[in-house]
Amino acid sequence: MTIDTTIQITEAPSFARVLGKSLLELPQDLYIPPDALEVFLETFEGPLDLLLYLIKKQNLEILDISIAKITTQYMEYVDLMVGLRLELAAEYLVMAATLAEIKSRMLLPRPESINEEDDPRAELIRRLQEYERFKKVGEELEFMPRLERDIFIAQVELPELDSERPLPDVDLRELMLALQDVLRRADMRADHEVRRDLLSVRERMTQIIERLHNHQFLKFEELFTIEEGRAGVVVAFIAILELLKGSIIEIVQTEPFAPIHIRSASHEL
Amino acid sequence: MSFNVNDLKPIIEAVLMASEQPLSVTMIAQLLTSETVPNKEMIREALELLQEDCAGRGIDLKEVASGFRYQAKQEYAHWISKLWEERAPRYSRAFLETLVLIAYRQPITRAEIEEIRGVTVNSNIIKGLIEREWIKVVGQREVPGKPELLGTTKEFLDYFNLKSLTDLPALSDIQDIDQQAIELERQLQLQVVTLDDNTREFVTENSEAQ
Amino acid sequence: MSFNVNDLKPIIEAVLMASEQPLSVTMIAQLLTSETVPNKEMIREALELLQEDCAGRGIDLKEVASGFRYQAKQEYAHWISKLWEERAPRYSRAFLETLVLIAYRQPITRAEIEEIRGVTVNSNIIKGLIEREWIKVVGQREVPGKPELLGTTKEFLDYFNLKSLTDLPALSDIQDIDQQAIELERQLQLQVVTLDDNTREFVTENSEAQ
Repeated sequence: MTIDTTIQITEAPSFARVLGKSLLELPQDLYIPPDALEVFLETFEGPLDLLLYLIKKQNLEILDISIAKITTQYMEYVDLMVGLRLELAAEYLVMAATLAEIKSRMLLPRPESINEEDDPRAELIRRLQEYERFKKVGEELEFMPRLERDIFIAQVELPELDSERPLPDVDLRELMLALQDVLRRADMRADHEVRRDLLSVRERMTQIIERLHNHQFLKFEELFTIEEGRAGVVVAFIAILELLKGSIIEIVQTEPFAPIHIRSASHEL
Repeated sequence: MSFNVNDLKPIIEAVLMASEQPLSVTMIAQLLTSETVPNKEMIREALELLQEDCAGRGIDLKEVASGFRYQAKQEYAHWISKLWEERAPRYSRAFLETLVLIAYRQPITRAEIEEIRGVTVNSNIIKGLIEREWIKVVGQREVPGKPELLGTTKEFLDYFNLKSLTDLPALSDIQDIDQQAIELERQLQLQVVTLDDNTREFVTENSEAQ
Repeated sequence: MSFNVNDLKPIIEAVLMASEQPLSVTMIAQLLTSETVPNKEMIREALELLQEDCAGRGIDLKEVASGFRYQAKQEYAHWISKLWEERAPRYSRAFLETLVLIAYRQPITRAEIEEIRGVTVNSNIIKGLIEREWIKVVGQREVPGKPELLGTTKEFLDYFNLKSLTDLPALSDIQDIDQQAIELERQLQLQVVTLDDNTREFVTENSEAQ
């Protein structure tokens, strides 16, 4: 979400710059090389953005846009896009439809005196202009000084205070909201499965590590409590396997049938 | 005990330096309440003197939206950033464009943002902006569906080192279409950023829009 | 470019003010390395001059065991402690997210937290959590770099009034929107009960998730 792919459009002459590498040859006749297509799409923030780009690239008088040409070019993009990102293509289709509508209205016989309001292009131009104003400021914002990057707060050590500094209060609900957000974000990253974990196993893993701090070796059996029943034993066993897999503990047995011991993998040799 | 401005200066300096957040004149006055009836004029005077003291030093006393804070002079950011292992977060164009729209058109609904950008606003962007505490829900529009109205926060201004929304760069004007036909092409070529005096004009326009 | 002591002063002041840790002369010299061959004598001289500049101000430049740091003067402690009365302190979202991930995924390394959150974890957050005694280093993973494993403490459970970690809400309760999650959790419960023979299968599946 906040990870920038470092794609920006440089202005006049317009071309896409991808990770510092210019794709100058890219949009000469509006044909996009297939391998650059995805990158190209990510370069634009939607159909208005692309339209602005096309107009600039084509060096067109904005009031004399050849709607037919734009529409054709648009449809080409849309064709290419459908295979890649449908939801994105939908927005571009709306724009293409708008352009087609404008064109058809332009073909109809026009009244003698035409004012701006009747010009079907006026609304599109207004929207393009409106969008461009914000787009420009958005680009400027990137270069404005900001905390963490250009501005650093000056803060000094506190003297000894007569009153304890209170610590922030947190309630469990707040903590859960934070978790909900992490989970949602992690969900979008398919390689993470946070939710499958069983807390009891996690808790046991920490407990075993702690016990190993105090004892160099622990007997394997000591890690199980019969009173916990079968579920408890399983939890302990899974915890041991997880710790083993995570290179946190080692299992040692000096000779066949001798007692099995657990020790920290970071033991002093 | 009553203060004169020279007594006040080091106290205010110490308090500002110790605080994690910017402090407003009102907050500084409250801190001093128990000792004396706080005189805001004197506090302002002390702050001005402290600002002057920063000349030639490595730090500035800067007024941002939520108050005054000491910060390292920007010219030394280069050395300071070497202290940090982590790099400052980067924000995507979509993220910044959405933020800009909320800043300039607030209060604004998500649908209105989508209308101007011509593209759906990813809900992660809104969530990310709220999580950063740069925007918040300021109310809802009384139309069917009661869409939420979004606005920017003081934290947003603090983060971008601004005292008020009027310090944001001015939006270029929308001209009437005839003029625009002549000028647009030139503007597009030059990408002129007009940052001059129309800041104030922008504010008027913006507040009318509210 | 080579520095004289007057160029150095504001840089060192800015760097010390922005730093969260005291900085030794060697560390300051390292920060300046790229620009010039650092001259430690000159750095010491600049530090002395900066110390003299603190006369009459609200702060001191102190030398402690690990280096130099600015500190608010003791005589203003009274006003500084009033800061907390004015504004209740709170933790950042990043702080809470880190804590909750440690609670649910312990023992976990910092790198693993970063991988899940998708952003780097500021070392101050880990430090803050350890200072609050809500987490501790429980061991280390025996892989290159020997990353520290973090886990929650008894104090964490006490604070949130929990008897054991299993009293934390199940993830399925949190993600109530996501029906899939609920289903999955239920399946996992079943799996635990019927774990006898297929323990190995479950573990494999579970560890793939890491």
